[in-house]
Amino acid sequence: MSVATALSGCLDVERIREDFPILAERVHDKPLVYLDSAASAQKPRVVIDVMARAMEKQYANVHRGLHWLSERCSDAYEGARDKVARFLNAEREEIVFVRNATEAINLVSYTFGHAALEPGNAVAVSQMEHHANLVPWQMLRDARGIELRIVKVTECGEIDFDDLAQVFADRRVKLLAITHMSNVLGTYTPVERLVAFAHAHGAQVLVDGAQAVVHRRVDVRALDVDFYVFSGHKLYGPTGIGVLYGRRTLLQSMPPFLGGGDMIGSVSYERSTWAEPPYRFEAGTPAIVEAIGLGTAIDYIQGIGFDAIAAHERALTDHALRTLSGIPGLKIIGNAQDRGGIVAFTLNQIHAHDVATLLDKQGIAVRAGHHCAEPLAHRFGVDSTARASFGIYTTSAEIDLLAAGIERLKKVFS
Amino acid sequence: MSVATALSGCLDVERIREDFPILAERVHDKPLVYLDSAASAQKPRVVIDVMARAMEKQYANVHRGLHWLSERCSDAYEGARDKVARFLNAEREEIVFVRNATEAINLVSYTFGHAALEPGNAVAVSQMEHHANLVPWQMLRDARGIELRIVKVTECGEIDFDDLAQVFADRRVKLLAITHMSNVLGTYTPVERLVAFAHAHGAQVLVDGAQAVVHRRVDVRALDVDFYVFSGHKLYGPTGIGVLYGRRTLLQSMPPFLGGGDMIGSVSYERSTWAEPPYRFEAGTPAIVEAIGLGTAIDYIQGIGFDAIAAHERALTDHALRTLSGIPGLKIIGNAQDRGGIVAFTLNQIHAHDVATLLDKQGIAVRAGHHCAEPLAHRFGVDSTARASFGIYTTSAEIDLLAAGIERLKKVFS
Amino acid sequence: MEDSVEDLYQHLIIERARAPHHAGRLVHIDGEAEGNNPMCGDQVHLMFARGDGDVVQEFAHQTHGCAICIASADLLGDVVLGRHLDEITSTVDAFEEMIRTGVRPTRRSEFDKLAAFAGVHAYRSRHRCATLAWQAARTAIIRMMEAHHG
Amino acid sequence: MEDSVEDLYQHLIIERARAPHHAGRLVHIDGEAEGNNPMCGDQVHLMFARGDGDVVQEFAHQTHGCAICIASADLLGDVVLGRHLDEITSTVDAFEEMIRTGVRPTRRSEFDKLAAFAGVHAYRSRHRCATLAWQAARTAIIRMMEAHHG
Ligand SMILES: Cc1ncc(COP(=O)(O)O)c(C=O)c1O
Ligand SMILES: Cc1ncc(COP(=O)(O)O)c(C=O)c1O
Repeated sequence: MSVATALSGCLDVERIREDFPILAERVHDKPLVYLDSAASAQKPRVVIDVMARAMEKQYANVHRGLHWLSERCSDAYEGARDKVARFLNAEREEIVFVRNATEAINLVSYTFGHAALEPGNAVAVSQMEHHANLVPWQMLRDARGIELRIVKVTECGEIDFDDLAQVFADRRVKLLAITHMSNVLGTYTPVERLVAFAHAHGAQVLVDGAQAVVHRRVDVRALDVDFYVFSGHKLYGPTGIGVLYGRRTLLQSMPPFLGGGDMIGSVSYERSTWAEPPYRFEAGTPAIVEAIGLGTAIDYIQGIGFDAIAAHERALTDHALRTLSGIPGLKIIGNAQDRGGIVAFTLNQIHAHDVATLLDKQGIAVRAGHHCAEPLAHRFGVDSTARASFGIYTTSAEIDLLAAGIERLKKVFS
Repeated sequence: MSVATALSGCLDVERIREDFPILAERVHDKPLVYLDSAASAQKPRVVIDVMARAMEKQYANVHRGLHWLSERCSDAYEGARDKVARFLNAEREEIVFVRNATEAINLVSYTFGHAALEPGNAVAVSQMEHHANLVPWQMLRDARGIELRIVKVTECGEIDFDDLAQVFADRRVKLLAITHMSNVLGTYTPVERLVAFAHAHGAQVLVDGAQAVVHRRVDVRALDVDFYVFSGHKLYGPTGIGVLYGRRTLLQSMPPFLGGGDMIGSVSYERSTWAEPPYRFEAGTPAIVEAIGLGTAIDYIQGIGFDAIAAHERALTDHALRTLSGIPGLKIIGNAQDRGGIVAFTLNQIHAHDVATLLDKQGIAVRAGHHCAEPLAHRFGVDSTARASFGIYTTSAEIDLLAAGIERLKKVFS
Repeated sequence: MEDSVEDLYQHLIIERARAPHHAGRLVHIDGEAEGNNPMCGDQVHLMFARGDGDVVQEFAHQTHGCAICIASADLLGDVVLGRHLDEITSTVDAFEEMIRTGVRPTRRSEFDKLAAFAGVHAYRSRHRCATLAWQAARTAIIRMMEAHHG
Repeated sequence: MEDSVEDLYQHLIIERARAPHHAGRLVHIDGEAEGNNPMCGDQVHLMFARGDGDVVQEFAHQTHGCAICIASADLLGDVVLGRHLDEITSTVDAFEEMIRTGVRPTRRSEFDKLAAFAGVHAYRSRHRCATLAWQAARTAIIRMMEAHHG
């Protein structure tokens, strides 16, 4: 249960690996090589333990419990909110706990989207959004009669700023909803530049940080974003918990999303009044134990430090790009200047599903498909790709195993 | 980690208590007497362990993972859905995983409510609803211009069937949303009778089973309900997971709730098609580990058996009503014919908050306030009550400790 | 039980809740404010009368709620009488700080009594009961200052 | 690697995926159906020509997708040719059952080859790849029966 330490900006991967029980598992009698962290990250022992301990020692429902267990459990739950707030450089009132990034985006769409946007307004997203940051806006478009505009990405997988300028030219875009890191191309988007641009054109900005928050320090004040969302399970935390950051004044102006206990001021049969944010947006019994687990995951990765994490990711990504691009027939999708530890590729005649299954047979876990970004795949002229993605516990030896595994499966088809 | 066995319809409480680690804890240096299970139940060792094991051995994101860990984790997640389906006597396609009962009700309100109800229609709820089954309908009323009608409860805390008949007389009620067990009065409502009545008047029925499902076998086919909702955390399961049962044909007719990954058929930038239920209603990465934990909780309580659980609850409730009603100045709210293990009371001049805190000082955890049913409290002429509620691990000795604790705290104020 | 009551329900609190010294109404009112906590039905109504130079001369409260809430409104009365509005505001700040931290402020003699509430800190859900009257007092003071000077 | 490939990617599957026997188009078509799996871009198009008495005389498919999907469409061709539509429907049922359970049906000689797909059972997310052509076959057969008899 040691927390790995950062050694001169560089990360001691072997020590970190010891913190993750699952990495000792074998798959098809081969050591597990887990290259699917972008779908969901594995959990360190400290997170698993803190959740078990919460249920063994200090569990009760939170808020107004008036008894000791409830008070302690509420302290832990609200303490997790404080940790998330510090993590993002936000105020605690700006942190809403949700299930995942998807729910966070939908929450904004159902509240801000319905209350602040009107027919004639437009929402802009990019071509490289995850379905989570596309479908809710299509639903809002169809419900509210707003317009949905798609900002193009270039052939290397970067935001096309010329197209962005066109999309914003008539100043009808009131919200830019954009990813901070593509879960297919690995591209980091220049959020500060995008935010400055959008604000100058009278639009608010929601940033989907589901991927980026895992790899880089995120400071919502420095980025000047209006909304920022992420999921706990990709950040080495539990499933069932995610975060919506919203600028305080925006949250205060928004109507509630779900109605029920804990989000009200007072209730009569005729009408109800709403609590202040963040509680206005947290109806019913929250994912208490999961929030506590997320707080511990944040402690854990802050103990490692983002300087070390970012350096590790850079080194791994460089190694992967070099190694994989040397494989004949292998084509990597996207080559943005600023990119991180996600590599999606196609392999000649071999379907991505077969690639994934045949790698799995060798103990190597990658993902295959459109990665919940179906139109982006079509934009790049493919149905599906195989995707390897890296976490703090990924080693360059694992990337070599991936390359060797690809060579072997090619033989099966030759 | 023994699973308690049912001994001739009667439950071996001491053995069950050993399954719950937290019950060995001390509070203020006194043994914990946990009488707040209606707010949230404690977790047996098997649930805590299965969650830890899922994260230690077989964790990955679910659905289309194509690799071994993802396949095994998907099996476990979908296996939990099968367990819930059998538990309720439903089909697996009728089981939607949500965060909690509150989200389940809001889901129905945002989908069925918006798609199937029109201005001029009405929704009926009872006077004894939890805010979770009142506020979403107020929000729907204000958004859709439907009417919200309140069915009265009698002085003993039962549904007033004369009033029900009036509320339905003009046949404009299209949905009856009603609790199966009041979390304040302990009243069980006669769901079969209510469903027959509502159906005969052309209305669908949503039943809030958050409390009832813990104590009684629920068969959605036998009850003939259209929607049934409950929370995992009250059923000795994890936080962050809950269930919406919806009749298959109804779910199929409903538009989606949240947009994102996993709930789509196919997606283009222009438009998307929806997956079949239940997936249509599960956007984004679900509470995977929590669903698995809920499946284990269901196994656990089915191992005990509802005959034993119901008998135990009846005995405890009888004992509690007898013991507490003997305390001078103590007044129990509600005395329905069919009532379960929840006893809310007032104590002369002593405010419920003081009662709860002074009991807490003796290690006894009860809840105080309006219990998220503020208008119901006012209906009975009080601001707040203290509430003791019982679980499978509650003993009649604990109820005696409660009575003794109340007598002691009365002395402080005398 | 008596020992464990000590940390939270000190005798002073119980006494004042049962028989408040300052409960009632004023005939002449210079400033007043209400506070209420819909969550638990606590309600306070504070009334102040002022002499020269912003000094509180009379105080009364009508409080409906739990023992903590009533006693805290009543002990507020003890510390406001005869004191300057500015001084009171600083006591309000210190009281709220004590509830937040659980630490009794040093070098403030009025906290010889008020320290009875320090134990409320451990019960986050009761903070509001203890501070309701004090928040109302701040409002009433602001109103009196504005009425006088502006 | 060769050994571990055995359970899922048997030689038969690889061979048929690389060089399908029945890929192509028919000139005369009595029944056809398409299937597609938007999740992974698999697409099949089946074509049937019938002789007398509901017996399949010609078959062709155009399949775009993974090895499992192509090979399964192609082996479908092996088992439909010369067989009665009713019989085929029962093989389709048995094939889907095998994918669901992982157990090869006994006493069905056509499964000497089809058993190659039994290993797909362990990969729930690949079930669709294996069954896509078979589901389309069922549709095509229903269409042919209706056209003929009704
Ligand atoms: C009757 C009833 N309905 C709904 C709820 C809401 O449950 P949850 O907070 O888990 O959504 C509760 C729990 O307090 C309840 O008792
Ligand atoms: C960029 C991006 N956005 C959003 C999501 C959705 O995350 P979740 O499924 O946890 O809601 C993902 C995860 O797949 C993602 O990669």
